[in-house]
Amino acid sequence: MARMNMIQALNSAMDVMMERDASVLVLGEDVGYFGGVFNCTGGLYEKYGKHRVLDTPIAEGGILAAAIGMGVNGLRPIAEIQFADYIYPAFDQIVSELARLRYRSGGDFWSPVTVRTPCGGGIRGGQTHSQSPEATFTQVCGIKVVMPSNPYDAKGLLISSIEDDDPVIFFEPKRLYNGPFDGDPDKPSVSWSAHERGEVPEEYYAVPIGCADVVRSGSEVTVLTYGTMVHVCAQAIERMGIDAELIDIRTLAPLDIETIKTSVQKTGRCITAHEATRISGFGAELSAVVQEECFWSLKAPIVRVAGWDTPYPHAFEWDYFPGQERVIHALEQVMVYE
Amino acid sequence: MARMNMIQALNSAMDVMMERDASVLVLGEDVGYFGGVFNCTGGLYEKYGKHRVLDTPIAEGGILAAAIGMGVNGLRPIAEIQFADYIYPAFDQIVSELARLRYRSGGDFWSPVTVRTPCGGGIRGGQTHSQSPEATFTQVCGIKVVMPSNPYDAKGLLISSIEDDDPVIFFEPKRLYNGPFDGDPDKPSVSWSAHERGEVPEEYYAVPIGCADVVRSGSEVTVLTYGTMVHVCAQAIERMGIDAELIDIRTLAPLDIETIKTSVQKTGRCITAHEATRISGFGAELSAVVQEECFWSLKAPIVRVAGWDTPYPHAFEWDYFPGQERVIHALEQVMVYE
Amino acid sequence: MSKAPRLHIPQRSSRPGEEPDFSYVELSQPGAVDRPATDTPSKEIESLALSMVRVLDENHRAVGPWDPKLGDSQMQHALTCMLKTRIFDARMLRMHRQGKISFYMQSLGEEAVSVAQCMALQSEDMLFPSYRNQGLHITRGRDVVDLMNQCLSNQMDGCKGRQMPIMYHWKEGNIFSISGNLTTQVPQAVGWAMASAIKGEHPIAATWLGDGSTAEADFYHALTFASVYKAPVVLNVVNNQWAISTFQAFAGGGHRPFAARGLGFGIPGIRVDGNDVLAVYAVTRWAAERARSGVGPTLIELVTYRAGAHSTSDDPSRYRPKNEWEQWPLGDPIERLKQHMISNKKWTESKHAKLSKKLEQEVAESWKQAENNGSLAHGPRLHEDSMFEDVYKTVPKHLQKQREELKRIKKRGVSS
Amino acid sequence: MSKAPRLHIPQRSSRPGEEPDFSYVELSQPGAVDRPATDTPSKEIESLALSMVRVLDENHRAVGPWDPKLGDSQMQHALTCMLKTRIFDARMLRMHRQGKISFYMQSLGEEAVSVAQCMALQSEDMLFPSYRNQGLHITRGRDVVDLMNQCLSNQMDGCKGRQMPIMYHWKEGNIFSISGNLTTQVPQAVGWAMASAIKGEHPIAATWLGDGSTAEADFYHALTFASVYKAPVVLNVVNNQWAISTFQAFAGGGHRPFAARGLGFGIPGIRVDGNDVLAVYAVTRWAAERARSGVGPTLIELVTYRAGAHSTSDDPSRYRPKNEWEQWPLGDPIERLKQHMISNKKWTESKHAKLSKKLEQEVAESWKQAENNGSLAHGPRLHEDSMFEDVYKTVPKHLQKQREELKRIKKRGVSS
Ligand SMILES: Cc1ncc(C[n+]2csc(CCOP(=O)(O)OP(=O)(O)O)c2C)c(N)n1
Ligand SMILES: Cc1ncc(C[n+]2csc(CCOP(=O)(O)OP(=O)(O)O)c2C)c(N)n1
Ligand SMILES: [Mg+2]
Ligand SMILES: [Mg+2]
Repeated sequence: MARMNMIQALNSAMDVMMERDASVLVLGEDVGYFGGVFNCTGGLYEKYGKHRVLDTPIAEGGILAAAIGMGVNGLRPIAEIQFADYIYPAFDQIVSELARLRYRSGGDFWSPVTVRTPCGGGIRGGQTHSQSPEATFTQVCGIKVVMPSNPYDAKGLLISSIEDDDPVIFFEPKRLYNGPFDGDPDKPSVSWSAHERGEVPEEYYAVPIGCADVVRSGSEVTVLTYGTMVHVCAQAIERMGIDAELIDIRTLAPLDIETIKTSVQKTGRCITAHEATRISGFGAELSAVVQEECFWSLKAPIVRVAGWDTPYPHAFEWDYFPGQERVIHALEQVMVYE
Repeated sequence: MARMNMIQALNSAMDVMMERDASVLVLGEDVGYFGGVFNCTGGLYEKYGKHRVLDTPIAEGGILAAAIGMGVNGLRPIAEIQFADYIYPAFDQIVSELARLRYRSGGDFWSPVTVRTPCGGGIRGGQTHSQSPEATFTQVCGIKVVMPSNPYDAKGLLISSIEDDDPVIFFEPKRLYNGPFDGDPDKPSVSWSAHERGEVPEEYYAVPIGCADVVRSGSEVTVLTYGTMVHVCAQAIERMGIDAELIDIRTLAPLDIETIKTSVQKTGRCITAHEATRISGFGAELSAVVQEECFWSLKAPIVRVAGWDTPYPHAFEWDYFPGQERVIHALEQVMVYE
Repeated sequence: MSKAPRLHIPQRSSRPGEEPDFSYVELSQPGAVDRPATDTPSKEIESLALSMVRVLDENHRAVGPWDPKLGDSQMQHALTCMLKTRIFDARMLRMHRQGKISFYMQSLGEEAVSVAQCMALQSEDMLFPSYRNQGLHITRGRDVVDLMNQCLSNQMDGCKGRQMPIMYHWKEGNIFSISGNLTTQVPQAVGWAMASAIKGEHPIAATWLGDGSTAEADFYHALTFASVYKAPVVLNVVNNQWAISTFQAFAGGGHRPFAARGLGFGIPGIRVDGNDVLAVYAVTRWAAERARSGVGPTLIELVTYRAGAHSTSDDPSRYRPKNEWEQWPLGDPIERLKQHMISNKKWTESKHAKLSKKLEQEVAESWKQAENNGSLAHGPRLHEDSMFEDVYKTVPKHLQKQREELKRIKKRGVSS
Repeated sequence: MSKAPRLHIPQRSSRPGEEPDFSYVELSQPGAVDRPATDTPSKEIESLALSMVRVLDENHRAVGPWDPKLGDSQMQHALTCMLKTRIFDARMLRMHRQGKISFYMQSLGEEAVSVAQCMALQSEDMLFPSYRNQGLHITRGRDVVDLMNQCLSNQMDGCKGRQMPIMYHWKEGNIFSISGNLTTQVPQAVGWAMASAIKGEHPIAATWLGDGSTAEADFYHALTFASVYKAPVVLNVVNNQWAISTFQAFAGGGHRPFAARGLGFGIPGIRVDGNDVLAVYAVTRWAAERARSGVGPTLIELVTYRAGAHSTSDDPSRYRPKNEWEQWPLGDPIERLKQHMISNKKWTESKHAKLSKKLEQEVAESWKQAENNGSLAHGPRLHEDSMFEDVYKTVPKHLQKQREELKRIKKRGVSS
């Protein structure tokens, strides 16, 4: 066991997999000699060489297309998109190609690409370094969508993603790279070393895709969330002193409906929380599923906490970010009803 | 008043607006000399000339980018994307640029582009001529999303879209181009001439963006739908002999929540229906909104009718398409409860 | 101040009702273009993109340095494959008219492209075709029954009913799956080729796209990645003059040949008479050798003419003169090869007629077999359960549930 | 069978700890390149893309046909604008180090690009810049207080606090808004130019992108549309050798100059010494005249060097020798113009020092003014209500509701 922050955990996942499997390779903008703008691929170029850690042209669509072709030819590419905000130029290759290839070829061709990309705000990145476009990908059948909230899960889930024969879009909440973040920008930042999920085995292990994690069990209300908001919600629950069940969704697609159902049937109340905008955000799907599966258990309307339906504004970052107050507000709303 | 099918109505909308406003122009693949693969722009090239009806290179991203630039320079471009399945190469220009320009420039720059694109299945188009990607665009703040279900609305809404200073993605359910379609592929096809909404004024008129249409009022259950499914649901309601209130959403963003709320508070039951896949489809947002706004009125869980979460398969089109049986099945599900 | 300039809108020189006009097509004399060594630096061979490699002259002789000197059996093979492709296309078009298949796209007039290029490549090379390359399958020896099964969406359809007709793939034959989205396969081919080089393996990749499709961003991605990493790939632009109703100048072909599109990256381009089997074969061999020996990628422009409609949904008489093909300066690839063989005394009209007839019969026979496997309209076809497979490697819970739901609804027995 | 070839991976010739090596940069002699008439057909001027237009020679003289023969006041203006840009950058970097602004990107070493190009264009021409073109604003006479306001996200910020620092725009000055997404502005500029021609108006468009950004699909869209419609636009690739840590060969610059990227479309390219104000001015005038007179688009490659870090988040010592700039063969644009003016007796060291000092003071003064308008850290700043504006032209109901919700939550008075 070692202490790792999220960057180190992700790096370790790639390192372990490149060591085990010669077909694993990494490609992306600045990922090679430089080790990536967040240093997630640091050291891999030196260790595995220029043929397995490829610096690429700045062309996200080209990166994805090349990765797909490599995957068809037996490699297991990990493609880094420097910021999730820049994944859109690759949208067609992901949606029309990566996700559809196995289906349209009757199972004969497929490409096990993992797309890693940092998402979310809280780093003063303004509207083009803060987005959380995960919901869009959850509507695309044929791909899996993962977002870890801590180093342990990050490594285990990334290993599972690399090993998965289906394509995975792997979102990394960049605000969590160096430490957990509870939504209060005025507090001194904390490191992962104090957090139990900052303990990460150095060797191979897998956290399965498709399983949500009950971070805190409770009886009064279920909080469905993922990524940075896991920590924000945990702190809000703490502050309110409410006996909430906190579920880290971790895999958005395919969704672990059982765990959600079991929880809400028990608590009878539910809020969802994410940083992404609200309208057609993943909270909508969660809300729809919960009311479908647990309608008769619900004692109050499900409340969605989300980023406002505006771009992520640089100066108003902390008015935009759905912090503890907004979570508490939502919890209060659902607790009002007997 | 004239009898028009949807193609003629759309054509008439563009004709009327090009006549009234010299800044309106049309661009897209095959839209010029040929008049478009569905003939929606037929005759405009002859009438308004090659400088206002532009054939373009086959580059959806380029079409959108050029349209944005034209819009910034005072024109009002109507860009046709030949099939909604091919809108993805333009995704970055739509999401990162068209939708964000006004915001990021503090209101100083904006581009009033209308994107017209045929969507939906039922024409044996297979997985790449049948998609309904509307939900994805509803999560993008800064654009409006419209989908008419009949010639009258098509013309009135297209005129409003062209006049709107915000960008609009205008989806045209291609299965409805030549006549209403109730979901039964074995029935002989009907034309719009028998339908009351096939009566279309030849001159200018507008149907406002942002207003849902109560197609049929009823007391027992609310059916929220749009596009082709409006006709499928109408027939399913008819067949069941149920007193359902049928709402044609028409504008998905911004959503007319008032009309929905009023209806569900009255009926206490709700189903949503669309052709798009279910997970994170627009039905999720509708369901979430309804349970937020009408929780205490609901007598049964909201049921979502949707395409299966697979690509649109050519041979199994009619097992895939959410036809009357699936709507009836959903209505039965919500009516079971007292 | 002077009058502001107006926008330039490319204009097709001939439209319906007018005389066909192909004066814009620049030709070279057969035999006139040099054949540089395959390792010549790209800067020194830029002129290949601007001229046109041709081997067959007006007298049906093979002339010049690009003559591949094909043996008799190779020529016969080329002729047979082209003829078979044409006969296959014609049959499938008839079947579409009879309502037996829902859609079709023929390659009439362009058969030399797929046939000669396929012959010039090796069987382990991976092919990433567009939708108008059925000749690749036929030349690699695929049973046309397989192709028909796909078009019929029957129980033997390799796409399991999920794709429209003509969206073939052939894993064992190393032919990739066709997407409905134009040009996406082109940078994928480059990625495939990169992987081959990364693994230190010999196979190269080849890919095809139309003149119109060159405008898609993916073509640029392909050029960029191929150039930067010198990927072992052959990029083929089939310039058949038309993209549905839009002619090639709308993709930028009005100013410079498509073969020149890669010069700015140091990717040599070579323009070839696409209806001259010998020239197409020679040029492809040359490009494949460049790739295989590590010199790098090549962009080939094959100049040809789309003699038929774009697809069965198209009516070209609305946008071009009906008799354009007759005036096409590069003729018919089958006819040209046939005349060459005849003038070399390797072939006769009667042999040709016999071959034609034999292939007609073969294809008719295949059709019967394919129809026995079922059809979209009349079955038997695959069970709709299969619709939920292959979205993921294993069927996830939510799709199992949806499969059950469909079953339940169908069981209710109400008309669906 | 021979050994299969390996993938080619571009290698930077010098890395940290090594001697800088710029032997790969191909130069022409000052004055050596011909200046063709602006209406010369593109085929005849392809060589311009491969050579390098230079006017200033080693002895600080202006030589050859491209000498724009700028008047004294123009030269002084160029010098002043470049100097002001550099002083502005230096000040802002200091302010970032002091934590007063959250981010910054300087244009150190590339000032000639924005300044000379802006001077060569007309004020009604529309400019679509990248993030390293602050010199355009300064040259068009914008009050730097405006730029500082934007970087401070204060109440006078034209972006209303919504964008990171340096994402300027200036509607009245005809300078377009900067997106965080690379290259998106380039085809938009082409669309803007097309509209100008459609409306029969005179203004042309000009746009800038980096060497690395040329790999994005949008650059290709721009080339295609500009070529097909002969749009009145000037496309400028600022090749400063680096894209964050990745050097220009990864965008395909290793085989052919970026100026050649459009030749395959018939878009003439012209490569210019980007640190030679006179050459940059002359080349831009030439390209603008081509656009304005309806001849068509031009692609200019400006060869320069990114002397500073990519941004305040970057540390270039991790990927390149620290002293590279000193070895850069094209020197410092400010120093070169200054020496030219001094050797022409139009300028002196003491005048220069005085000008420097005056500009320093001006900029310092501006900074005080800007800080008075508030800052992100200490306010006053815009009210957060404004966050909900300009998503749409008018605030729709759901955003009104969200605005109210934010108000309610803030009122509760709990720490947020
Ligand atoms: C991304 C995308 N955009 C548009 C289309 C619609 N479309 C299908 S074929 C075609 C024309 C292609 O022309 P070309 O590339 O010249 O190939 P050809 O048909 O001549 O072989 C178009 C526009 C598509 N399939 N995919
Ligand atoms: C679409 C997109 N991809 C990636 C990035 C991240 N990024 C910002 S600047 C940059 C390098 C650009 O280099 P270049 O075009 O050479 O411009 P320079 O910084 O040298 O002026 C990258 C990769 C981005 N902003 N947008
Ligand atoms: Mg074509
Ligand atoms: Mg650069």
